[in-house]
Amino acid sequence: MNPEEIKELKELIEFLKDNNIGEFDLERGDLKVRLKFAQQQGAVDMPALSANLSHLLAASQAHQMTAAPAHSHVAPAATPSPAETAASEDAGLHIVKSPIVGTFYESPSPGTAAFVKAGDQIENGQVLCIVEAMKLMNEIEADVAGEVVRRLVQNGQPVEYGQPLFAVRPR
Amino acid sequence: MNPEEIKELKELIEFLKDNNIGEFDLERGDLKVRLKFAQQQGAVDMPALSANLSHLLAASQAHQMTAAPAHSHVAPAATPSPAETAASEDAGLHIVKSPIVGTFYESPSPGTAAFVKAGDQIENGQVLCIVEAMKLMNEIEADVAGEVVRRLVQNGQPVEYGQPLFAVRPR
Amino acid sequence: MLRKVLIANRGEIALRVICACKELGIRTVAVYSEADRNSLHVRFADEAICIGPPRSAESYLNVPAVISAAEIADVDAIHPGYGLLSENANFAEVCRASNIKFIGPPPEVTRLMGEKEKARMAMKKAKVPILPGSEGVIQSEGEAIEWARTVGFPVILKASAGGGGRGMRVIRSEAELPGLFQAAHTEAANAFGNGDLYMEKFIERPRHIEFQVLADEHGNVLSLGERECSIQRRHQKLIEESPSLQVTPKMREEIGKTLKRSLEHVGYQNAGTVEFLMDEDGKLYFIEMNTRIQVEHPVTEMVTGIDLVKAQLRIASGEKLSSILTEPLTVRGHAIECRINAEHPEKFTPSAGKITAFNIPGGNGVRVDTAQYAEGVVPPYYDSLIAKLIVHGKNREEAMNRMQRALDMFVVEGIHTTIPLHRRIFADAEFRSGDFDTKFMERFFERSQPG
Amino acid sequence: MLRKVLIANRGEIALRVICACKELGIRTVAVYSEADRNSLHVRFADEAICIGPPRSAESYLNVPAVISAAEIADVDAIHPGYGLLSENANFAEVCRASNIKFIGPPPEVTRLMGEKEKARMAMKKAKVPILPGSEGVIQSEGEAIEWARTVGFPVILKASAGGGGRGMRVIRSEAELPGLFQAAHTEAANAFGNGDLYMEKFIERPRHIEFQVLADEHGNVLSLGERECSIQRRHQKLIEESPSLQVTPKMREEIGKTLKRSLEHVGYQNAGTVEFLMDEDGKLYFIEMNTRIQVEHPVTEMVTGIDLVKAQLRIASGEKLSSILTEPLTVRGHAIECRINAEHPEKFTPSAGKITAFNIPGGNGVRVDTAQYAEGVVPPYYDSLIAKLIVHGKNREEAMNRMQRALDMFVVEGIHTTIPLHRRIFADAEFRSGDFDTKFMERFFERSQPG
Repeated sequence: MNPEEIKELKELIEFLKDNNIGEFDLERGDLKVRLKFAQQQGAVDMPALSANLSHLLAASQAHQMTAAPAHSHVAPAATPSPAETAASEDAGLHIVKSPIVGTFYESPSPGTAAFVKAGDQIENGQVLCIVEAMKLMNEIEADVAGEVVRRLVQNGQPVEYGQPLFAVRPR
Repeated sequence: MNPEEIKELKELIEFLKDNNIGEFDLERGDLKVRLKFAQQQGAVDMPALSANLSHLLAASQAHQMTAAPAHSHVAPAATPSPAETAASEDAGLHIVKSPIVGTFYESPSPGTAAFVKAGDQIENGQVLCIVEAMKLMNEIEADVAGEVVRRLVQNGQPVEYGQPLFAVRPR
Repeated sequence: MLRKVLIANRGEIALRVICACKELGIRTVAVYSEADRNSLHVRFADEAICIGPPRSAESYLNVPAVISAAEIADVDAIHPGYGLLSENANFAEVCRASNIKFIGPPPEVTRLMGEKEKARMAMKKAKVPILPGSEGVIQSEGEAIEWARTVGFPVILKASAGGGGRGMRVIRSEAELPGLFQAAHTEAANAFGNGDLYMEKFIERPRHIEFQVLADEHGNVLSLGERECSIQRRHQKLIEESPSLQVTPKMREEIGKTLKRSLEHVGYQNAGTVEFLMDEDGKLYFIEMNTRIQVEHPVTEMVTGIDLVKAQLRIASGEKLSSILTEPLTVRGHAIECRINAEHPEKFTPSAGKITAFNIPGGNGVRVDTAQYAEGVVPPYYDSLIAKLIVHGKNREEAMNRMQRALDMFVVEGIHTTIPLHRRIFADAEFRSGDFDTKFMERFFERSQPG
Repeated sequence: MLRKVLIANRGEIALRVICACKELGIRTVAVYSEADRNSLHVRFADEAICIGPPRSAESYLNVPAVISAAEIADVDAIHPGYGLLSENANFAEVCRASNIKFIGPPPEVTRLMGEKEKARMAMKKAKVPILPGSEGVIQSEGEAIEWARTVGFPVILKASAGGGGRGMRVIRSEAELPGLFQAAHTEAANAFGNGDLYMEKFIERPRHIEFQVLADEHGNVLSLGERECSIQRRHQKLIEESPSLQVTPKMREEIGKTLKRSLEHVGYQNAGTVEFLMDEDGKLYFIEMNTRIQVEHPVTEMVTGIDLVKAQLRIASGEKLSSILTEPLTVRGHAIECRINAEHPEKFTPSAGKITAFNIPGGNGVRVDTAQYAEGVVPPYYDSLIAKLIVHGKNREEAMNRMQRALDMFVVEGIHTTIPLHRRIFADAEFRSGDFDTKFMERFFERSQPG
C-alpha cells in the first residue's frame, strides 16, 4: 500500500472506532478488508482519548512547516509524528535533531561533497551538516557514533527546532 | 476506494448508527460490505460520566428545587441522585414517581388521614397521594402491589416530573 | 422590577433570558424535559424543575406542566422565548388567569397577529403598506387588466381554490395577460374543479426586511431599525444582518412613524418584529408580525447597543420606554448573524448526538449565543439550532471578514453543523456584494453544485 | 498591505494578532516552544515553526531563533504582541537589519521610552505634566520648605542612595517638615551611609489612568481616550475599564492635544499607551509610555469600535491614520476587563496543569480573548494570564452587572483561577462606587480577610 492508501485506511479505522463498529468486511475488486476490534468489556471508551481538540491539534501538525506549498523552500513531511519517531527509535536508531531553526545544508558550500551520506560510519562530534540561521553557518555535530542510515531532510530545506535530520544506527 | 466512496461509506455508517442497526451486509456487483456494531452492554447511555461539564451539571442537580430555602414550600433533597435511586432499586424496591409537576398531598383533604403510610400493604391501582396542579387534585395510583417502605417527600412539598414519591417492596 | 421569572423554553434562548435576568437581579426558574437534564439553562438558572419526558408536546408545550411549575416556584412572570408557547394566545390567557405575567403582548393582540389575514387588514387600516391584491375573485380578463393597471406589472394570478403552483401565472405585460388568464383559469378548473382566480402584485426579486419594535404598557412604541433576512432556505433564515444596505435613513424614519402609529393603535406591548417584503424599487409591503423575541434579535442589539431581552423584562415590570431607552437611538457599524444548526451542511438532515469537541471563537467583535458545550449532547427531539454566531464590525466589509475568521475558528466535532455551508456563503461574490434577494440560496446551490 | 506576518508571542495575544491578520487577509506564521505544540495559536496560524525548548529564554526570547524562523517563512513583518520582545529595542534593530518590519515604533523611540528618566524629561520638554520633584539633592530644611511650597503639600522625601522605604517620609504640612526632614536624613545616613534626600509631590490616593494612542508613519498621532487601571495587586493590573468616570470630556480633549504634540515631536509610530497618575484633584502626571499593544487594549476597542491590532497592522503597512479611522471618534457605553489568571484566587500561587472543563460565557456584550480550551494545558513556564473577560454595557452599572453574570458562567476546572477573586471584587461596595485608587486592593484584602 502506498502512503496515501495507508492514510485513508487509518482514517477509516478511526471512523469505525468512533462509530463503535465491532466488525467490518469490505470487498471491492481486488481490495479486501476485514477487521474486528478487540473486545472491550467495560468499554467505557469515551476514550478515544481523542478527546476534544487534541487530535485535531495532532492532525494540524501535518500542516506545520508544510503549509506553504507555494514556497519551494518549505519541504513536506518536515515533522514526523511522535509515533514515527518512536518507531524509528524502537528499531534502535538514534535521531540527530536540529538544535536551531534555520536552513539545512548537506555540504560546506554549494557544489562540494556532502559531509556525510547514508552508509557512512561517523564518530561522535563529527560534523554532519550545516544549519544556516541569520547568515551564520552552524555546523551540526553528531551526538553519537555509528552508521548513517538515512538523511531525513532535503538540501536547502528549512528546519525547525527539534526537527529530525539524520537516523543513525549507533555502534 | 476513492474519497467519494469513503465519504459515502461514512454516511452510510452514520445512518446505520442513527437508526440503531446492529449488523449490516451489502452486496452489489463487485462491492461487498459487512459490518457489525460493537456490543454495548449498558447501552447507549451517552451519558454522563463523561467528563467536563457533566459532573458539574450533576452537582447542580442538588440545587434544583431546593435552591430557594427562603420559600418554605420548597423542601430539600427533592431530587435524589441517580445513584441513590439506583441503590434503592438495587435493593429490590420499586419507586413510584410523580407523573406531573405539582404539590404533593398525603391525604384527600387537610386534617384527614393519609392515603397510605409506611408498612401499609397496597394494591396495584390504589390511590397513594394527591398531586395538585393548577388547582386540580390529581390522584396518583400505585403501579405495583406490595408494601410501602418509605414516603420520599413531605406533605405539601412541590414535586417535579419524575420525582420519586414512594419506595415500595413489590410482592 | 419582576422578582422571579420562569423561562418556558430551552437551548440558547433560555440561556439568553437567564443572562438578562441575572443582569437585572431577577431570580430565574428553568423548566426542562428529561432529555435536557444536563443542559446549561438548567445549570445556570437559580432553580430548575423537570416538567416531562423528552417530547415537546409532553414537556415544553405542556401548558398545565409549565403553569404548575410556575405556581410551585412562585414566579411573577413567564418568559416564553421564541417558538414553543411564545405565540400561543391560549397559553397567555392561562397565564393571566393564573395571575402570572406572560412576557408578551395581551392575548388579544397575539391572537390578532396570529391570524394572518386579519393582521393584514388591521395593518392596512393603519396605513401600513401591504402587498396589493384583488380582494375577491377576478371575474374576467377585463377586470384582470384593470387590476393589473392599478398595481402595475408584474402581477401574479393564483387559484382561489388551491395551491402548489397550479393555476398560477406571473404576468409581466398587458399583452400577455389575456392568454395567461385563460391558461390559468383552465388549469385551476381542471385541478380544483373551480376556475376562480385572484391577483396580487408580483415581486420578482423580493428581499425579506423586518423591523424591530419595542412597546411599553403605557402606549409608547419605538422602532429600532431593520434587519435584512433574505438569506433563507425553504423559508428558514440562515443569515441575518443589520442595518440593511437598502434601507435609507428616510425610509427608516418613515416606516418607524408608520409602525409607531399602527402598533399604538392595536395596543401592542413587548418586543416585536414586523416583517416586510421589499420590491426591486425599495418599496416595502407588510407580510406579518411576530409578537415575541426573534432568533435574530442580536444583530439589532449589536448595532444599537440596546439589550432587547432586558427591555422585554423591564416593559413587563411596567417601566416606560422613556426610562428604558434614555439615550437617543444610534446605529453603529454593521452586524451579521449565522445560525449554526446541527444539520448536515449539504443534505440538511438533522444531526443529533454527542459533541466531542467544541471551540467557540472569541475576540474582538464576536458574540456567540449558545447553550452547547464540549461533551454536551444534541438531543433529537428539538429544533436543530445549536448556536448563533454574531459579529459586529465598523462596516459590512469588516463584519464579513470577521465572520469568516470566526467561522474558521469555530470547531464542532461529533455532529454535523452548517458551519461549512456558512463558510461557502461568505466566500460567494453575490452574497458579498449585498445585492441579493430571497431566492439567493437557490442560485447559490445551483452554482455551487459539484460537477 | 503586509502579505505575511510572524507573531513572536504565544497565548491569547498571539491568537488576537492571528484574528486581526485573518480579517485583513494577511498570512500568519506562529512560532512556538515545545511546551506550546498543542496551543491554539499554532492550530489557527497558516504556518507554525517550533523555535526551541519550553523556557522563554531559549524560545520566545531567543532573537536568532525568531529571526531565523521569520527568514525561512519569508515574512514581511513581525508582530511582537506584549511582553517578551515587544519593547526590546535591540530586537527591533535586528529586524531592521534583516529587512523585516518590526510592528512597533523605530528602535530609537523604543529605547528612549524604555529609559524612564529620559522619557520623563522628553515628555516634560514637550509640556506633558510630570510629577513635580526636586531635580537634585535637597541640601537643607530651608530648601525643602521652599520646594514643598512650590509643589504644594503633601510631599515625600526619599533617600537618594536607596529604597525600601528607609529614609522615606510623607510630609503633610509645613509645621512637621523640620522634624521629619531630620528623621529622614538620619535614617538614610544610617541605612545607606549617605544622608542625601530628594523630594517629590506626594499623591495620597493616586489613580492609574492611561491613554491609548495611535500614530502612523506620516507624523499623525491620535489619542483614543483613556483607561482606568487602578485595580492592581503589587503593580499587576487586575481590572481595567474605559472610560474613566474621573476624566471629563474637556480633560480628554486637552490631554489628547498634549499627547498629539509630544508624540509627533518624538516621532512616535504604532499603537502606544501613555500612563499617568491622577491626584485627588483630577490632575494627571506622566509616569511612563508603553510602546506596544497593551493587555487591556480591548476595553478601548469595545467603547470606540476601533480594532487596535488591525490599526497596528495597517500602520505598519504604511497607511495613514486618516484612511484607518474614517469616522469621527465616538465613545459608546462602558467596558470592563477582568484578567483571568491561572493562580490561586487568595494565595496567588501559579496554577499550571490540565484544564478539565472550560465553559466560556457568551451572549450580549461579552467578549473573551483566550487561547485556552477544554482539555488544554497551562504550562508552568509562562505568564499566568489565560483569558481576558471583557464586557460592554450602556453604562458602568450595566457593565458591572454583566461582568457578574459572565463570571458566574465562566467555568474553569482542573486548575485554580482568579475568577472567584473577581466575583468578590464585583460585589464590593467601594469598587462598585467607582471611587477608588491604586491602594484599593490593600483595603479590599483587609476588609475581606476571614475572621
